[in-house]
Amino acid sequence: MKYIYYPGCSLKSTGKLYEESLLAVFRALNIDYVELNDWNCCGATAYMAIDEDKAFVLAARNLALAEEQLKGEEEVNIVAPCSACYMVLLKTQKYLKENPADMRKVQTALYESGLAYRGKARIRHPLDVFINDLGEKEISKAIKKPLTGLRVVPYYGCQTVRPYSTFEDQRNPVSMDRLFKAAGAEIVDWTMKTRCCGASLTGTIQEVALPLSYVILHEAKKRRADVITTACSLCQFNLECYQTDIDKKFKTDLKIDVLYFTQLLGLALGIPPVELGIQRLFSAPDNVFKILEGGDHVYV
Amino acid sequence: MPEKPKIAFYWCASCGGCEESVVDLAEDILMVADAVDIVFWPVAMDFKKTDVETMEDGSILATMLNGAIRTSEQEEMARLIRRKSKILIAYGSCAHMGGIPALANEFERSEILKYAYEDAPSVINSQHTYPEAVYQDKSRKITLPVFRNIVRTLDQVVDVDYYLPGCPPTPKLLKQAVLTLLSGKLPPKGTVLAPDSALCEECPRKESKPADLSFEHFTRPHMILSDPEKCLLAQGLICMGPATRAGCEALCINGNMPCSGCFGPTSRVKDQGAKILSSICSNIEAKTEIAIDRVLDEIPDPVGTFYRYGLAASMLRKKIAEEV
Amino acid sequence: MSTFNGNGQSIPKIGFYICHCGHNIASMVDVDKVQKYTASLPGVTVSRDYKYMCSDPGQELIQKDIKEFGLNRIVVASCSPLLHEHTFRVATEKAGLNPYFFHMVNIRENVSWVTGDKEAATDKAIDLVRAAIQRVFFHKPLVKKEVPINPDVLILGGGIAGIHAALTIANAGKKVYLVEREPTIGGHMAMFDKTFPTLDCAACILTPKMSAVKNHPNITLWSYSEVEKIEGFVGNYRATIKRKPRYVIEELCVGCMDCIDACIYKEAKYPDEFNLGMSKRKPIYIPFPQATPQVVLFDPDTCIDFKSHRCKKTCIEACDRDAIDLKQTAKYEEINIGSVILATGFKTYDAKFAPQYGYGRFPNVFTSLELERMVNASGPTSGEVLTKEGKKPKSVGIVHCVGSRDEKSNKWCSKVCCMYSLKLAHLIKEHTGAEVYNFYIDMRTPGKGYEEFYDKLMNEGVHFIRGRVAEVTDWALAAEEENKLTIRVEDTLVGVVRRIPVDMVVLSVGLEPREDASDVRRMFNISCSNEGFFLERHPKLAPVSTFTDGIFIAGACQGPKDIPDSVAQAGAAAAEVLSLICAGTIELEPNTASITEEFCSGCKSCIPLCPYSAISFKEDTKKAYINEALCKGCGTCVAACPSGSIIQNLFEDEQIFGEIEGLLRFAGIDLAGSETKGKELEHA
Amino acid sequence: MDRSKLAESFALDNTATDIIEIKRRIKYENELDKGFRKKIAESAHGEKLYGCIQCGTCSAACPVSHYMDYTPRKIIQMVREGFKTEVLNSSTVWLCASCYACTVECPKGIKITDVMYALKREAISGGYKHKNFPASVLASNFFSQVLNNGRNSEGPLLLKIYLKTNPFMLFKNMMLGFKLWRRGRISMKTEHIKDKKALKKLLQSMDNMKEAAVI
Amino acid sequence: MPEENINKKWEPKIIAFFCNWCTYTAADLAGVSRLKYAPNVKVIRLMCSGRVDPQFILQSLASGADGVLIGGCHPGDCHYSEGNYKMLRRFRLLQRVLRSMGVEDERVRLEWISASEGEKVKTVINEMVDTIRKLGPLGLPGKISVYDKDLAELKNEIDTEIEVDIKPSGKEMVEHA
Repeated sequence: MKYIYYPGCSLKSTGKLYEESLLAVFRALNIDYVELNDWNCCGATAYMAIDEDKAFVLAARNLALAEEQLKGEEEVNIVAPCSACYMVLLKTQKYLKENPADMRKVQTALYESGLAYRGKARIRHPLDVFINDLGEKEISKAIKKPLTGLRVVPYYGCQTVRPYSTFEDQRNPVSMDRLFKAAGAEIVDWTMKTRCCGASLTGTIQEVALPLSYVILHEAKKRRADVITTACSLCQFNLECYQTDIDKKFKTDLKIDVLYFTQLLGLALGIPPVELGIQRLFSAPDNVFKILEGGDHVYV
Repeated sequence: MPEKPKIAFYWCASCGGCEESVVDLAEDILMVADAVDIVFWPVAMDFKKTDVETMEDGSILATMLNGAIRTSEQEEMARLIRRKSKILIAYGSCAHMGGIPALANEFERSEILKYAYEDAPSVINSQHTYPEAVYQDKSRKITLPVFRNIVRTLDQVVDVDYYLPGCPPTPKLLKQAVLTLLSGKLPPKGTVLAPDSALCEECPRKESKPADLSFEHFTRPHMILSDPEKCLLAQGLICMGPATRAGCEALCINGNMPCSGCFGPTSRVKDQGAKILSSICSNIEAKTEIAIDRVLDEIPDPVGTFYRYGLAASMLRKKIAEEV
Repeated sequence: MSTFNGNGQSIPKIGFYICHCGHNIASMVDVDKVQKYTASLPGVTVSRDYKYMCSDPGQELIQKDIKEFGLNRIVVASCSPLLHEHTFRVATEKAGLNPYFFHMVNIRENVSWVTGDKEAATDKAIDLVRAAIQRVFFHKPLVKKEVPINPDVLILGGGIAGIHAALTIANAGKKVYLVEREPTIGGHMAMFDKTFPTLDCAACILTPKMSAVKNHPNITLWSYSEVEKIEGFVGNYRATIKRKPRYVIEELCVGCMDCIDACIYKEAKYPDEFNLGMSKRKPIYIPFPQATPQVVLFDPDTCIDFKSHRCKKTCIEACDRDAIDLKQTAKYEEINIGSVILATGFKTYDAKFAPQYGYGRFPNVFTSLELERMVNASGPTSGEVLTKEGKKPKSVGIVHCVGSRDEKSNKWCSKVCCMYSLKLAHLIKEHTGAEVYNFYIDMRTPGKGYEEFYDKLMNEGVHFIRGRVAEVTDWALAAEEENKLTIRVEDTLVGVVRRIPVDMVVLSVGLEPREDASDVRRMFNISCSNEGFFLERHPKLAPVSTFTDGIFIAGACQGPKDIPDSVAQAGAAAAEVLSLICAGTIELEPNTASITEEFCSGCKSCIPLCPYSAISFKEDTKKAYINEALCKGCGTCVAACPSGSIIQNLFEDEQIFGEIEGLLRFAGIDLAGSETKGKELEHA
Repeated sequence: MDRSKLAESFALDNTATDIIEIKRRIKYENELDKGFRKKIAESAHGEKLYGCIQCGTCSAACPVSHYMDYTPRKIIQMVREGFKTEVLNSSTVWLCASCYACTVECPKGIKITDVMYALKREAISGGYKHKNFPASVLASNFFSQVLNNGRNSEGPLLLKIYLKTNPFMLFKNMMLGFKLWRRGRISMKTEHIKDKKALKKLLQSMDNMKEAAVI
Repeated sequence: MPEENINKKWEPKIIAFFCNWCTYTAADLAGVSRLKYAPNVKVIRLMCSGRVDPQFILQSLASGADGVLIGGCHPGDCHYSEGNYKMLRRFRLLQRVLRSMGVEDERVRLEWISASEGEKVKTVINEMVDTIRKLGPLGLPGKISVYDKDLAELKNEIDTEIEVDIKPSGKEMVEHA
């Protein structure tokens, strides 16, 4: 089966390391993928606040493009790694399915610009693909450097599972737990799995957003976690890049590694750190390297 | 010497088999010929329409008219004969229920003409020539009868007194009918002159039908070597016997073929096809839609199977099409 | 066009009556127009409208007209026939006309209540009335069918409802079979310590009733048993009961428990079901001290002998009555009964499905049922309220509405949780002196003495915070929250979000239908409401009856209920059963099918269709035959008879065809030979 | 962790009580907008918000409700009752981070996040501006960028927003930006899709349909 | 005449056959709950969906209904244990027959609606009325009468109705002896 890879805007900029690591992992696990031709922004959360119809048609354009690109295939699976993209595409699909009148509008508009949307595409999160299509058994077979002894706290963030996710419990997701258990890590259970990190508020109202990230980092630290793994570029960005600001504000010294789950998985699969964009982190994930003996300290 | 009662035979859209069945009376035909005057029988004797027209209205005791009604000419003749006859008998399946010709009601007139004049494998018609309804040649005007868009039973065109069912009716039933007519003791108008129970009643294989029959599969006569003793339904063949009037003495069954329903339904049933469908389907084993459909796929042409003779007389009569 | 061939009957003289039903019909249907229209239809002799047709004057109107005008068909357009068909049939019969010449048109539930436009509603009513008029032409007089009622009763479920119903009926001198799935009767009530609002001890009021059941000469108690099969119809059911093996001969065991002491397991090792796994039992056990019957049982899954056959069987040695039989197998009992009461109870919501409350994740989150056991003196902690660490909690949060009033779990209010939460709050405070917080959405305390109980609790200093808890977490933001469970809730009355750290959380779980409610429902051929509780025949007027005659429901299997309500319903169900028994016979709808032998060809198509084996093939005549006593009148064989030789009373082909025709247009009916010309109606 | 640090960020905003304001706290019916709830319910997919039982789960589930002037629960009630001005001027809608916690937890299935979106749209189109919250500016700029280019370019976007709203923030985040740039995680280049024409057409058709619907 | 009606204000006419125990009760529930739905569906109560004779469906269509709705208990829930399965099987084959006869699938619909699903009665009816409205009238009597027009024309041309003296029902014929 071939997956359509829908990067979304952030995987091309702040989340570049997410893209690099995800694709590296795909290759290592022999997952066949192809990038969506001429994709456009999914609309993220900001659209819904301006013009909903346009937001839906823009999201639907991507779905239509995917169906076009895999014409003739039985299934069209779109992998949307950015959790906002994932949620917006799911929301669009669900909404259009439930509102035939709007569906017709969107279909007409797409048709006029030479596209057809049939509602066939399935929107998938990489976690969904790893756990449900590949399975833990396959993953653990491919592990070259087991994460033995590494205390991982999986952090899913909001929109990976809320509110439309089809593959996870919305209150207590477990796919990442299962994934890293398969990779040999020690999973730290906590109740912050889906608590908001502050999201886009960090860019606008920092005094509200920073405490949110802080609580998450603090709880992870309290639970003696070595690394937080995330599945969302905004989460990773907030938790990692604002750590200095948080330390300053709350007078702490958190120093906790925040990796994309694909980066950590990549390391376990034996992929060289450079290919996983580890060098793009603000500080080297020392805890992780310490435990994965023999790991190089690649840091720019 | 009193005049012998007058009898007539006529045919419309039919194959001729019904005419043949009259001759099948064998020596009994002499008895009939003795008792009556046959005043009109185009197949056997030379009569003209004008001969009938000159007759006095109601002067014929009974006319046995076979064949369905498709053209304006047939309508005209049916009316003419109706006027001249005291009793009009729809003779045979076609007059009774439309018969085989009525299967054309599954198609539009235009489709039929196109097939006959253009698409049939034996036809070459590059000029797309069709029969012309009216031909004007200097002074002469020749017209063809109008080919209607629907095939009708006789009683959909004129009032019918009795029905003699069958494709064709059996000599025994014909003889009984003639004797009844001559006796003057007439049954109520509209009676079908055959027993009013289903064929199973007189089927020689009745005993062999199990009481708990349910269908897992259907098959067709050419696909199996059927057991000549056993109920055909029990062998998965679609036999219309349970929904078809008795009276033929199970001719087809005796020939190891399932009943195809030519005697039509009993008096209590309005739509023969619907009833046999109801009966057979109710006893299908499957419970899920998919499984049911799989079994039903084994009946490739349900209309042709359940309405082989009865389409024109059925509740829907004709395929619904945009063009009317 | 249909022909009315008379069948030797008189020419129809139809009386038509349309009911206003106060404003229920008249406000949406132009009653006058329908009445006038109907008067113009051929065959209609009288057409009238009246405020309430079902009232005595309404019925008398019909009776007077029957006598005065010699009416021989009656059509009433009013509510659903499921409601008043019987009433009008009786009225018709009283006037000397066969009741089956009556037909009812539903213009309330099917028209006025569901249509928003008066003109459309009136048109629809006219169509339905016309159909009925055309239908009654073909009605025939029928003979009522009566069957005797077997006075024996089967009661399913030995909770408080089943126990109460059993005792009531048995005290009236009727035979009762009480079947309970668990090894003991008592149900949920046996698990409680105190009952609200009186705080009297549950065991003290329940145990005497349990032993009364055991000792009653009219009650056969089969515990640890299930109904395997039931067939038949009202007054004449036949049930097969499976008695699961206890591996102990019930008649011999006296409940001395010597065998339990003698078991080679010196320590109890396996989770005890009755205490919800909070204590341990041995492979041979008795559920609780007052269990009824007092008979031990084996758990074959944990007993060594069942697993390896290598046990020393000290239990058998210990029993001086030779009551242990490890080779026992299930026993089947067949009984004939006339009626059934289902009192199968409820189950509590599984709090694991609300992961935000941490049940199963945090050891100190308990369900209310667990707490009921905990505060019970004979429970796992001997009545002490303790955290998993064995300490008395200093603060306890009680979270209401877990698995209730929530679209994602159960939409309904479970009715009893507010009150039992108050009770638990009181008991916790009494046992521990802890600060107790109740988190509620709305306090629902309607009931005798309930509001007073709430008042009492408030005065006891229990905290009441109006707000639904969003989550129970273990992460701390403040020092007092460290190592505690923090409840995050909006105090909606203040409008502020609060974080409240507690030592123990109690989840007030809601009431749900049992997992197998839908199997039971199928077996007994009754319906369930959307949420899965058994559906009563009428929510107000027939709350313990079902759509299947002779099957009654009582207690929480019909919907969440507290003890007084369950007992009241059990009494009501018992009264219904006794009324059925005392009547001796019951009248059945004469809607059975019959085969006209003359027409039947003996094709046997109908025989396998009958679910009640009512159709048989008569070898002498070679025709099929319907045993009317067995026929329940579904009409499947009628629809399937390929030669049209089966008719169903009240639903004859002609009647249905008449109704179809009438709905679409008045086709006209050949009245005794004289043809009425068909006319297209243009009311539209 | 010592508590004082947290208290700083999590305490209720007490500053307002410093100045005792004398304020009218009564609402007259003629001050309410009776059509408001219908408008919002339609715009937010479904009329489930009428079914709110005011249980407060949304507020308690919300990670930022303690900063809001009205908790989400209050907002729902105020929408239902037509407190249009208060709702559209409140900080609540702008503080919503779209984490959907409320939507998932709501026992009545109210899509509270969608209600917040509907209110944002309503506030923007009605010209209600909350000067403390540049979220509306972010949304508008983001939107116009995507409409034109089909993609979002984080660098230029942030630059624009900070300039428009709070140049001080720009200065503050300079260091962060520089760090990101050094690691190739941000660029000042504007991203766009290849087929901008088709995109324009697509959006045009959508507009046309909307106009048609209005006519 | 039918065409005139169509032009004027055509409203779908739908006949429904509801089983007494589930769907009819559900329709009552819809009433009690005051759910408003389209008035185009008129219900005929039968004891069981197994009683629905395919003839009823054909007759309804032939007499002028634009659609037929059959409501029964959910599979496994039939009050008479399996009547609904029997209907389901007939329905599957009848639909094939109807398809060959030019009747769209959507015109005849089988739905399982349990006693508690009042809401479903409303949705199903509204949906069906909508679908049929889109399909337009079936108008079978009208279509047949169009065919019969040419019959009438011919009749006027060539003959006038004659009275034939037929004396049925066993009475002796006097004319010949």
